[in-house]
Amino acid sequence: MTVSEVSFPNNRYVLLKLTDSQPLPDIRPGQFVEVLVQGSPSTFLRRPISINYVDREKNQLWLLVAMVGEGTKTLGKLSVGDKLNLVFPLGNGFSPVQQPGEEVLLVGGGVGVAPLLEYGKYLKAEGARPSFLLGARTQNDLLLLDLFRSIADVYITTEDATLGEKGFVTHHSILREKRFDRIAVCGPKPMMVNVAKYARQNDIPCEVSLENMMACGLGACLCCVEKTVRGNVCVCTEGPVFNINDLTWQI
Amino acid sequence: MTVSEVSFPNNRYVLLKLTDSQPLPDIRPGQFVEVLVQGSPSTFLRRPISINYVDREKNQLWLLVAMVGEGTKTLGKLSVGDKLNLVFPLGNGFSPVQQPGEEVLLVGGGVGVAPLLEYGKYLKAEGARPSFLLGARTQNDLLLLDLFRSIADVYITTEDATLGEKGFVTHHSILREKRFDRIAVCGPKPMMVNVAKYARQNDIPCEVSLENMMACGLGACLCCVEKTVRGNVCVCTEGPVFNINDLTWQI
Amino acid sequence: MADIRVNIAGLDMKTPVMTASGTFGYGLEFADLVNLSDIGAIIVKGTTLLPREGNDYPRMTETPSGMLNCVGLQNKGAEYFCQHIYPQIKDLQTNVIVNVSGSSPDDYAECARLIGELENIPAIELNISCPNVRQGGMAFGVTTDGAASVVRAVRAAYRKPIIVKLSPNVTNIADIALAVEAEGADAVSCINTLMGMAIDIERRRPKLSISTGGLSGPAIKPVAVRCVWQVAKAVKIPVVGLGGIMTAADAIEFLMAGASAIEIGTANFIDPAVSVRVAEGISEWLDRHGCKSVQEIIGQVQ
Amino acid sequence: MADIRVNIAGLDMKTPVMTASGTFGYGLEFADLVNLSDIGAIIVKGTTLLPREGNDYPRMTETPSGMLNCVGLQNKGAEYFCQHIYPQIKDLQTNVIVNVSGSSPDDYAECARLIGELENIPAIELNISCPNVRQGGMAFGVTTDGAASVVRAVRAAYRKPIIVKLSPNVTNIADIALAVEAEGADAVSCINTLMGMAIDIERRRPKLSISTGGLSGPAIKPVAVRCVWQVAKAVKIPVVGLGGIMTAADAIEFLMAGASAIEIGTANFIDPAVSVRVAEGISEWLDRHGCKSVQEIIGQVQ
Ligand SMILES: Cc1cc2nc3c(=O)[nH]c(=O)nc-3n(C[C@H](O)[C@H](O)[C@H](O)COP(=O)(O)OP(=O)(O)OC[C@H]3O[C@@H](n4cnc5c(N)ncnc54)[C@H](O)[C@@H]3O)c2cc1C
Ligand SMILES: Cc1cc2nc3c(=O)[nH]c(=O)nc-3n(C[C@H](O)[C@H](O)[C@H](O)COP(=O)(O)OP(=O)(O)OC[C@H]3O[C@@H](n4cnc5c(N)ncnc54)[C@H](O)[C@@H]3O)c2cc1C
Ligand SMILES: Cc1cc2nc3c(=O)[nH]c(=O)nc-3n(C[C@H](O)[C@H](O)[C@H](O)COP(=O)(O)O)c2cc1C
Ligand SMILES: Cc1cc2nc3c(=O)[nH]c(=O)nc-3n(C[C@H](O)[C@H](O)[C@H](O)COP(=O)(O)O)c2cc1C
Ligand code: FES
Ligand code: FES
Repeated sequence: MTVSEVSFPNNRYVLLKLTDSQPLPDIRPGQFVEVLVQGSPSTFLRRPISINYVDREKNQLWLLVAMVGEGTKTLGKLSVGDKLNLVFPLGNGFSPVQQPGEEVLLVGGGVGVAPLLEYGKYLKAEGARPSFLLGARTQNDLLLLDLFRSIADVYITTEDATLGEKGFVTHHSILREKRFDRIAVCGPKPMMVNVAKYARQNDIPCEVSLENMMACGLGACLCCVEKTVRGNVCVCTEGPVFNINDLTWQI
Repeated sequence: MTVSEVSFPNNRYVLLKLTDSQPLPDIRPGQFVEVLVQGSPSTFLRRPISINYVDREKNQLWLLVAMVGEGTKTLGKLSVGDKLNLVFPLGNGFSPVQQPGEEVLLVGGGVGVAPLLEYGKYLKAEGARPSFLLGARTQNDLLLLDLFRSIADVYITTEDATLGEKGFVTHHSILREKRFDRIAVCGPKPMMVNVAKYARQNDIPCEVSLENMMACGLGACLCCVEKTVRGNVCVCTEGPVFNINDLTWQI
Repeated sequence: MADIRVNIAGLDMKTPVMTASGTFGYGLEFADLVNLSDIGAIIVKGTTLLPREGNDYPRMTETPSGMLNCVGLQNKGAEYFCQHIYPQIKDLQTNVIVNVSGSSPDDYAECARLIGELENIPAIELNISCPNVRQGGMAFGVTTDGAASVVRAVRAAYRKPIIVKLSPNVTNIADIALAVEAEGADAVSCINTLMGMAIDIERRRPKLSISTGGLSGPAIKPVAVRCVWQVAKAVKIPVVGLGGIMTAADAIEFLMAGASAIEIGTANFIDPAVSVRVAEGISEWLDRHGCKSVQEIIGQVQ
Repeated sequence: MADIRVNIAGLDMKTPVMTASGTFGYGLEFADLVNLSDIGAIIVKGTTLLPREGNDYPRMTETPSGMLNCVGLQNKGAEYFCQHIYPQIKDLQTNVIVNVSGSSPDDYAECARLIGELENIPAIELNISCPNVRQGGMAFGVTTDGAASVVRAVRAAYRKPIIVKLSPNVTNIADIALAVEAEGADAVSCINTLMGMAIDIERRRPKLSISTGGLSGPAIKPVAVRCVWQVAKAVKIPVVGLGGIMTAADAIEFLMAGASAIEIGTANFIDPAVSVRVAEGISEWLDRHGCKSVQEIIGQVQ
């Protein structure tokens, strides 16, 4: 695909908008791409990145990338017009709408907010009622807020209280005030575990999107496995989204 | 150092002009640099490149690079302002002037012309009388001709007769018409061997500049050795310039 | 167009390029990304007699020009393979070879026997780098006796061609090759992964769940080419070369070193269509160099 | 600032970073590019009793994240070293260690004896990866007997600390380490290069003059870390780790795997000042992680 826009939501993140001469294939929210990083001597394998947003009108696919290591930093050096070699769409996404009007809380932390944007858009379009609960260390780390707000209500926590309520997502008052029909989470593992705990205690169906290390992304290498009630399964093909009841997490 | 100009004498060569905040050190003609190629996953070791020209006024060092493999192609992608990590000056250069007014023929083929430009400039400045004999497959492969001409007479051969005399450098009529006091050659090995033959037959002192594969460029690894009458010696420290009488070539 | 067909141990292959075990699933995973019938042979996942859960996560880490893995032979066992997977792959228009692993010679033999009943599996590859449970977990493939014991047991239970996959973690790989040739192996493939390790210095623990793992990818190519060259000079049976192949030029190195065919492993993760691209590249190279057949370059470097 | 001094086999070193034999000349070649007295120890070129011309050119080729070399121990012999080189390096403000090579145990011993007379050479490193001329060129270091025979002979002729450098081209490196420990080695260093090969497919011949060579650089780091970890668990003497170290993070991996010091080889070609940069990096890392001394992390990964 071709890079058509590059922007930096803050100095640790890059948002890449990609387009192609071919129309984009069907993409389910929560699916991901495996991107080949070129020009980074220390990056050998592809890097898995969630599909952040699909703009059908512009035939654009968005990737929101946290520049954490050599591979992702090299992605941050791309310019408009550069080509990017992707294998996609990969994995199973989040669940489709279960019942019209259902209230779904999408909880995101850090770069984990990436796949939730597309999921929120999808849920709304399909007649569900999504809300976002986004957590970050500080206001500046909350990305693409305008876009999230254009889709649904956004609840926010920051650890330093620069925006929204102070603390972690699980401390947000909305969790006490409102009962959701379903929850979907993506973010750092401790956050996902805590949200899963809340969901289990309150008997709310909950899906988490895992970021296990991947080599192939295709279900071939068996490197990305997660222990489930059915044994070790590949996160890249049977996930990255799992119902918490399938996992063996101590929650 | 910092790239201050990038130009392409033809589509297979790049001329890099580098500058630095520090004044350039003393450099003898025929010396070389070891350049670190960044952003080329298949290039691990530094690449040895001759010093093409030293512009003291602008504090510029020129490298004329044939883009033959990944490393040199990556150098061809540099832009003005990019930084380049060099170790230099390395090696022993060509001999200094032996006697005032001596006639020195500098024979170059392909990218082998690179170090001769600086050597010609030096010889002229020191009171010798250099001439250039440059060979190429075709006119388009003759690089920096104007610069060579600004220093001394330039004799040319091309294999397809598009410029100068037809054939290889050793076929040029000047070799029959004029007797030189010394010869210096840099180019493909077969060319250097043929010129060495001519020099030996005509009893003319002759130096050749070798391009053995190098790992360190510092005399530490002993990888770049050439067989000489004194045994195996490092081309990077005892060369790259050798008197043909020191070599064990079959000439 | 140069003829790139080869025959390994009686197996006709359209191209000398196979996909390596553990890196191409059952082929089906790649069906949308590459035309499977253009591959010389697909060697499917390491299969054991009984189901295995494999090692804990994390199972892989990237290294300079390579990767380490410690998957640990996760698979659903030979019976599941015969009943549920074989039906899905038996009609693929290419050679499907099963990579057989085990923890005792009998294990290997029984697994091979089950696979031997499947009509459309024309050969097996024996992975002798598995730990020998009866000898403190040392791999069968690191001693001539261990390697021979596995091949002997399997040879008695399996009549079709056996390719024995050699471990590079040995002092003398040619000796192991001679030992398995003597037991009736029809071909050898080399190399399996090199044993390596990586440490997460922030967490102060190994990056892999079981500390060590197998190193693969371009990093190991020089070791693999050397092994193929040594083994090809030692044995009379064909040698299949692998280890770090990413391009047609890499594959040609192995062919010249003495390999009659090659396998591609880790590179499938980077380019799922690499096996077809490499076969095309070999063919183009042969054309460009005036070679009529790939046979002309096999073993050219002595 | 964290204390990064270490003591290996009685040798005090300012930093745990040494330069590896064959990659740093006699140190003098780097004098303009790095402050030699900031290096823990300089291990000079492989030195043999008699002068050696080494192998023919070409002696090196680049490989993915590494290089192959077949220098073949070119050096002017022990006597020349003692008379002409020693005087130039004896006053360097660091430990200068001589890497001793040979083709028979007596050779090694006599070479070590000559070096032993030099006051300012506090230790030797024995390169046992050299071919044993009496056993068809197989390296001493690939059998416990071969390795032991060299160390035994040298131990009888040399009283100062002996570091034995192990070859990774073996089935069980810990066994070799135990064998040399039993003969009185004061420390082991690992690893020497992995045996590899590369082919120039256009010329259809090996890229190196003697076909095979030694693989070094980041490509081999996972193998080296694994070897250090295995050896450190097996022996009681200190282990010096090397193989592919380019950065302080790489060095820390080796320290955590059980190395008490490290050596840097190929990376000197890429950054001549790498040994000092790595030492600084180790020190900074320790500070950042609240460690008072490098000892706190040595062998932390069991
Ligand atoms: C399904 C999935 C979706 C993801 N979506 C996003 C996203 O939308 N945006 C985003 O910024 N990041 C995402 N990630 C994480 C992203 O893949 C890693 O941050 C990236 O691979 C790091 O590469 P690097 O070269 O920059 O860093 P490295 O230096 O390689 O490593 C930095 C960190 O990233 C982790 N990492 C390295 N390689 C992998 C790998 N192959 N798979 C998973 N993790 C790895 C390591 O644990 C390490 O701690 C996703 C991961 C997965 C598995
Ligand atoms: C003293 C010296 C001076 C040189 N001066 C110039 C110059 O002024 N301009 C110029 O264009 N080239 C010069 N060269 C040659 C240049 O170093 C090689 O073309 C370059 O290293 C190729 O690198 P690559 O990555 O592009 O190609 P690769 O793909 O690595 O190799 C392409 C070809 O270059 C040769 N080569 C590769 N690595 C080395 C190495 N480390 N040392 C020598 N040759 C190598 C190989 O034989 C191969 O055939 C010089 C070489 C030496 C030794
Ligand atoms: C993730 C992974 C899993 C593997 N599983 C097996 C296996 O089950 N059986 C086997 O014989 N080899 C297995 N291998 C080894 C490969 O088949 C191959 O020998 C090795 O990776 C070297 O080739 P490469 O460098 O092309 O990958 C595996 C390799 C990888 C990377
Ligand atoms: C060009 C070269 C020459 C070498 N010469 C010797 C030697 O003479 N003696 C020795 O014990 N090791 C020698 N080695 C091996 C290195 O000391 C070191 O063990 C190996 O390169 C692995 O470390 P590295 O990856 O940091 O280079 C040599 C390595 C290279 C690259
Ligand atoms: S990443 Fe290979 S199976 Fe999931
Ligand atoms: S390149 Fe290392 S000695 Fe010349």
